[in-house]
Amino acid sequence: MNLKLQGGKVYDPINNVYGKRMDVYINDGKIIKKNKIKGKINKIIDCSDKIIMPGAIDMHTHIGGGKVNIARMMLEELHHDHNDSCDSSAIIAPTTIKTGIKYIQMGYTSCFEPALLPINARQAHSEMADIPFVDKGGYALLGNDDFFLDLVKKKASQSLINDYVAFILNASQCIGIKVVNPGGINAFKFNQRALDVDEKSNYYDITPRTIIKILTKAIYDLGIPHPLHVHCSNLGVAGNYLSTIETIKAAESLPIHLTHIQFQSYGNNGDRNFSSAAPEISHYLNKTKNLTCDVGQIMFGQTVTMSGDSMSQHKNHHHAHPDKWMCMDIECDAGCGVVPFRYSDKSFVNGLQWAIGLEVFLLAKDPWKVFLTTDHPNGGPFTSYPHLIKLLMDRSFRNDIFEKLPKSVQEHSILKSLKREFTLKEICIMTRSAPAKILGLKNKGSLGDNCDADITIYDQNKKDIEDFFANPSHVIKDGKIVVKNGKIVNYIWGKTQTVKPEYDAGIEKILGKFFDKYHTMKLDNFKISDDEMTNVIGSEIKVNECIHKRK
Amino acid sequence: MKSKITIDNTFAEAFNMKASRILVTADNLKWAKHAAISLTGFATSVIACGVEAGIECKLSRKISPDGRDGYSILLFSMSRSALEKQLETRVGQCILTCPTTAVFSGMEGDDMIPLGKNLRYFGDGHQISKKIGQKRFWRVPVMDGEFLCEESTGRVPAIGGGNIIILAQDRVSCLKACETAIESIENQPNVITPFPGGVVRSGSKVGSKYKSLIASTNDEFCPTLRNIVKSKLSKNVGCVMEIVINGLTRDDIEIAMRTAIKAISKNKISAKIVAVSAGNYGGKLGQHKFYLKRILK
Amino acid sequence: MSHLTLKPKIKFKFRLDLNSISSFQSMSVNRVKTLPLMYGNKEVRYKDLFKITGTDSLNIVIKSSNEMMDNVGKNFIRGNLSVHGNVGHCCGSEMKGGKITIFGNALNRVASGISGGILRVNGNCGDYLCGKSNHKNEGINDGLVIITGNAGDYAIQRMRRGIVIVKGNVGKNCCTEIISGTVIITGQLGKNFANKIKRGTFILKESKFTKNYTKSNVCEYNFMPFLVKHLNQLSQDKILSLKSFQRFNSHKTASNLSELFLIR
Amino acid sequence: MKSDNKRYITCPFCSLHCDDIQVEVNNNKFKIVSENIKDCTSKIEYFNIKKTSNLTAISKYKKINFNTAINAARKMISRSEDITLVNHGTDVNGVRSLLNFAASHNCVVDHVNSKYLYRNLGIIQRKGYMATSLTETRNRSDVVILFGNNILKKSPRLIDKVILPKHSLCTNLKSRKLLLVGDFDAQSVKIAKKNKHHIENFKIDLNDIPEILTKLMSDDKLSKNLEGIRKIIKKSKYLVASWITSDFDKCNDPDYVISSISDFILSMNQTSRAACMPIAGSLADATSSQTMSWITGFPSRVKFNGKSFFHDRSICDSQEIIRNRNTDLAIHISTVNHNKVELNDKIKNIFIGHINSTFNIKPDIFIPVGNPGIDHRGIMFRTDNVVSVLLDKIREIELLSTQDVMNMLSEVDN
Repeated sequence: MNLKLQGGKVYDPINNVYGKRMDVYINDGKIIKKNKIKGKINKIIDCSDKIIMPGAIDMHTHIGGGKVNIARMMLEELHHDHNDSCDSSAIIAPTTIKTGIKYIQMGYTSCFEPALLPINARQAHSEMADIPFVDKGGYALLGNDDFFLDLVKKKASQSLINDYVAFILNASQCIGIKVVNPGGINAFKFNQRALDVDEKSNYYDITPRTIIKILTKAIYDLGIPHPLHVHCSNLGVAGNYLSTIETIKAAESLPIHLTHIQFQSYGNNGDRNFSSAAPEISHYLNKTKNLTCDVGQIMFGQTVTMSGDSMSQHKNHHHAHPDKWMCMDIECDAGCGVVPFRYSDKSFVNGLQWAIGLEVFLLAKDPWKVFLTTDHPNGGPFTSYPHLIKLLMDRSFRNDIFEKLPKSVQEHSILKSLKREFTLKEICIMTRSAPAKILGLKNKGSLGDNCDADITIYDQNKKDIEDFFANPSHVIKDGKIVVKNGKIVNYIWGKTQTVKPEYDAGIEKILGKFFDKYHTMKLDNFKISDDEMTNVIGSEIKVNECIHKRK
Repeated sequence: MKSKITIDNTFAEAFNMKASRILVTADNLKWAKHAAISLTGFATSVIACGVEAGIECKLSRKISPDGRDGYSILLFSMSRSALEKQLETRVGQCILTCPTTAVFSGMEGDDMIPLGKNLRYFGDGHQISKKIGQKRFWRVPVMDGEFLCEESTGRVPAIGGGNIIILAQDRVSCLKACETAIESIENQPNVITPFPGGVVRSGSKVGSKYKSLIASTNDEFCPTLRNIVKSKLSKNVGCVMEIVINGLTRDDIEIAMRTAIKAISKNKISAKIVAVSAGNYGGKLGQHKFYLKRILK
Repeated sequence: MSHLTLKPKIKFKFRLDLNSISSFQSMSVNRVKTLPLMYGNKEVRYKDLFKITGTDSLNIVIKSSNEMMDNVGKNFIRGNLSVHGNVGHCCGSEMKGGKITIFGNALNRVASGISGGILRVNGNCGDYLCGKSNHKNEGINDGLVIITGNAGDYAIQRMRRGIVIVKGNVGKNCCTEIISGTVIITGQLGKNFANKIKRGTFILKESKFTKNYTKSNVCEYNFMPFLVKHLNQLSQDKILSLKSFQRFNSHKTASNLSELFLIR
Repeated sequence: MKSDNKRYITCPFCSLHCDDIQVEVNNNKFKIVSENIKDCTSKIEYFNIKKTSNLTAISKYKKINFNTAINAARKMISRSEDITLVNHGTDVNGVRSLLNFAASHNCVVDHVNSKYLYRNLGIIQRKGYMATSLTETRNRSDVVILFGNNILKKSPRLIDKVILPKHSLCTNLKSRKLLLVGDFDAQSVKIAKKNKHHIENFKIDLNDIPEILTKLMSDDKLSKNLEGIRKIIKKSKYLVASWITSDFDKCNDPDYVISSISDFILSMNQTSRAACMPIAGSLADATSSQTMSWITGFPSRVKFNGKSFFHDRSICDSQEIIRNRNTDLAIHISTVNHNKVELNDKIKNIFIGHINSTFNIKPDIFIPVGNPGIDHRGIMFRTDNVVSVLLDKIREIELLSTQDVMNMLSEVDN
């Protein structure tokens, strides 16, 4: 079946196409060149008043795994949206089905769960397998597991650690590695309540800097496309921009990705000992090669924060709204914390957090290095992306909201002096091409020949930016039209994106012994095979290539 | 209506004000009255008292909120903030202090002003809040047991300065006429007469020869000045007194003025009453005009 | 206008979710008659199950009701609803205003998560009276609930505000984790009363739990005559009479703002 | 390993889901060869084929062919006016198929153990909660308190796998202390004392647990016995509290007892580390609640109604519905349960269960299905709700999975 998108304005940053009128041809789930079409065109969509972009990619969104399910159970009272026909759950901790529907209706075609505990991988993948439409993937959490810390403590060779990292990626079917509060979650289990970048943990005697250094090196050596995905130490603590900068330095100029950097850009100046350090962070971001970040913008309103960082979540549980929360230590692997929270536009701290996020966006010179996220649902639900895009593209809209914030916030932020307005081109890069590039998804984020036909078609007649991005007229996933004028017309199921770096099987022996001795399950049960993914969990996998083979 | 006494063809000039009603109850009428009188004391004119207040009516046990004896009190002020401030200090000093009393809101309004909202802190952390229906109450422990007060009361737009002026041959009959008039509207809802006993003898005009004074004696109605200034009095007038009426609405004031005038004219004393007039400032200051003849029609 | 009256046409075999009754007020009678409703696993219309007469949708009457009817008056906002007969689970759940009167018994979760209005059951009710609804973290948040008969176990848990009156007995584990509010029980109490409370006022006849409190001195409480009068007015019935009360305060696990009045 | 027919299996029959149990399989008959797990052996081997096993479908007392049974069931389903699905234990894919079926037939879906589920869930739905998992307890705890009376009997391997194992990563096992607080009988104490560790058995009425915990946290003078416990608790670095909800069934207020344990753990965390680790769900409760949560947002008791669905703990209580005959067809799914299942003879019953299922009365239609972990692969969740295990296939008898059967039944003409 051949499909033609006729005469739309095309944005395809990877191929340097911005707003050019051209036709796009789709065959068998792929975008193809006109001259490769065999047979006749079966269907033509008239795009003369449309804007065509690749399907958007959310590279940091908590959509699956134990913590999301805890939030769903904990916040039953938020599941009262009875009018919705797809199901009756709220958007703050949506069900799998609702997650898929809401994402695809916004034109997002791939989503990545950033905190996938290897030990919890089976659940996370089972959950994500039940998310319709979108492709998904996960970043495996490392850096707080006792086996790894034990290796580091024993000064194991980098190549052994590389094997371990590669094994974890294979066993947990993930596409990248994330480290959350390096060493800190583990230290919390030994009753340490904070851990700075150069502070040694009590039990293992290891600094977060060492962990970052070793893991970035491992990922570089293995040729994994996505750099180490880092949730830094001291999340949300005033004055933490210094530890953020130290974390950047710890990578020693190897590629590194800092996530929800808004929560990491806090100074401790001013009369309230809380200030914006966005300028300092942005300065670093702009000058450091190999550094990328996503923002984690906050949105005012009720949400729930869920994180692997049990150390900081336990610290924050006093702010829970409604007043309930949960923290958990998990299987010598990591931890998790779920704390419902309401960001208030009357609060100085929350108001400034909002401004800091926008400052980071607006001060970033290169849209290829900064990605648009709210760290769903930690900063706000992903459904607020169109609103966020409007904040970035419309200065007066942004200032209108800013002026309604408490005076103290306005005095502490430079937001008003930032005149920048993002262009459609920049938004397209931030939400599509740049995430695809940083994740190593060669067939996504582009409309080039042989790319996956994940396409969002926007209606040019929609003048309001928020409306424009919230309601694309068509969304095409794997060559099939799934959304037409906001209505789901076709149910399809996406794939799970993974990488499979090679490793020496010797690591399995060592790890197998460790599991038998200390764990309550066997290593064989820990591993998820491709066959299990397809036939038991229920999601096909797509293996992405590593940048280079193992040396 | 045909009156035996002369009604001057003039009008009373009145102002927009803000008003609020509170209900004070106590174990018995005596202590309710003590509280009410104390609260409405020194509340004759906004010029220096900040508020004009008076007892509106007695509350029977049947209709009072807690089934005890009580009084309903109206307070009038030029602004919301003044009303708020006066209400709070007066309730705090005159009702919180008075044995056995409790105080409740007497009206609903779109705008609520604090009644016990800040007084509750007198409880020093031992105060207990109770929300009943849409209203919140505070129970503050005090030496005689507990002081119950409602958190806030309604505030409504109202009118102050409705008046009648009684011109009589002598002081005895003038006072008697005033007393009669006041008695007749004593239990009328929605109005109060804020001056002592409801009567004022120092009617005023705007301005003075002394620069610092904004008002001075109403010389047009002073019998002693009849031949010195331009007077409104006829030869046989020996005494003039005024009844000032504040009410929640125009109708309330009209009814009160009419009732008062009628009462005077029906009374035996009316023979000695020369005329009933009204005070105004030429119609330039107030937003409301009450023409006596129209009211009596 | 005559009251909008619903009368079942058949004997119900399956549970009925009648939460849409609360939306009648914004509808024409014809719309009410054709409103969809689940009966078993099939969708039917109201007129298939009920004989519907009258037009005044602000005053709704349900006749010959039975305990298969769940969610009666759920999310009720304004107007009057009287039900003649028993009702099922979750009657008046998350009610926000108006007045509901049940002339019969009710099953579990009466008035769960209620936040306004007056609900009166002239009969007994099941467990979890005035508790947490499915969609809320707290129990009764406001409103007046009157049960003239007995209440089951786990009544009035996690109350935050409002007044609950039970004229009969209550079962075990009543009033646990109350944050605040006023509870009047004139019958007997089951085991475990008022555990882990924060504040709150209890007016009780049963004296066995006064041991958890400290006895206050005998004195006059201005609040009591007011409360008694207010309640009798609201309920249009002599719910309480002005008797003397012995006050106990500061529950041993709660703040000193918790209190208990014993009706003497 | 296959050559001598021995292999490890993952046991689906209790919430610990041990995967270190070795079995020998001969002619589809499996025999546990691992030692020291006597208690589990009988439970697992119960699912072997016996003379009484129902390998074919049954309609009342008559054996029928599988397809006939499916067709009869379909007919029954399409004629029925109200269907209630009762889960007595199945794997993730089983629950997925239940929900699929329920959505197309507007059913109530409930798990038999929902009552217990809500008891534990109540804590996180009301206030703070600190949890931990099995491996953490094994490697990090220095004091473990078991509350209740039956926990050691219901999870026989808890002691040697988790609480008093042979190896521990971060703690000195010799100094690990185990406190039994509650009403443990001699047999339980004997199980606990098998290993040479510091074990205290503190006998109290379960109703008194809240009061005693409050006392332990206070500075009040205590009895000598309690004073000793307080010393142990105050010194602990990583304390784990564990219980089984059903133990508190006979308490006046089970919720209160459980939440007081949780509150105790929370207050411990102000200065030290402590966590709760409830043991729950021998009927795949965790599997059911997790899967239902991610698909519907609610862990249990959901009713589908045409376009949408709603959740209500009273209205969708399957046991109440069946007892009161407020439904005309109950479909029971039981693949890991070896207890007798109670059916109501006043309504129609379809029973989809393993071959050794027993009931009080014969169901109208019985369709045998495989056990996940024995006859087909599947996923189940462990008691800590974090770890899910892969169940394997060890027996080759031609039985379909619950998922297959439910999907076949879903295809009713509508």
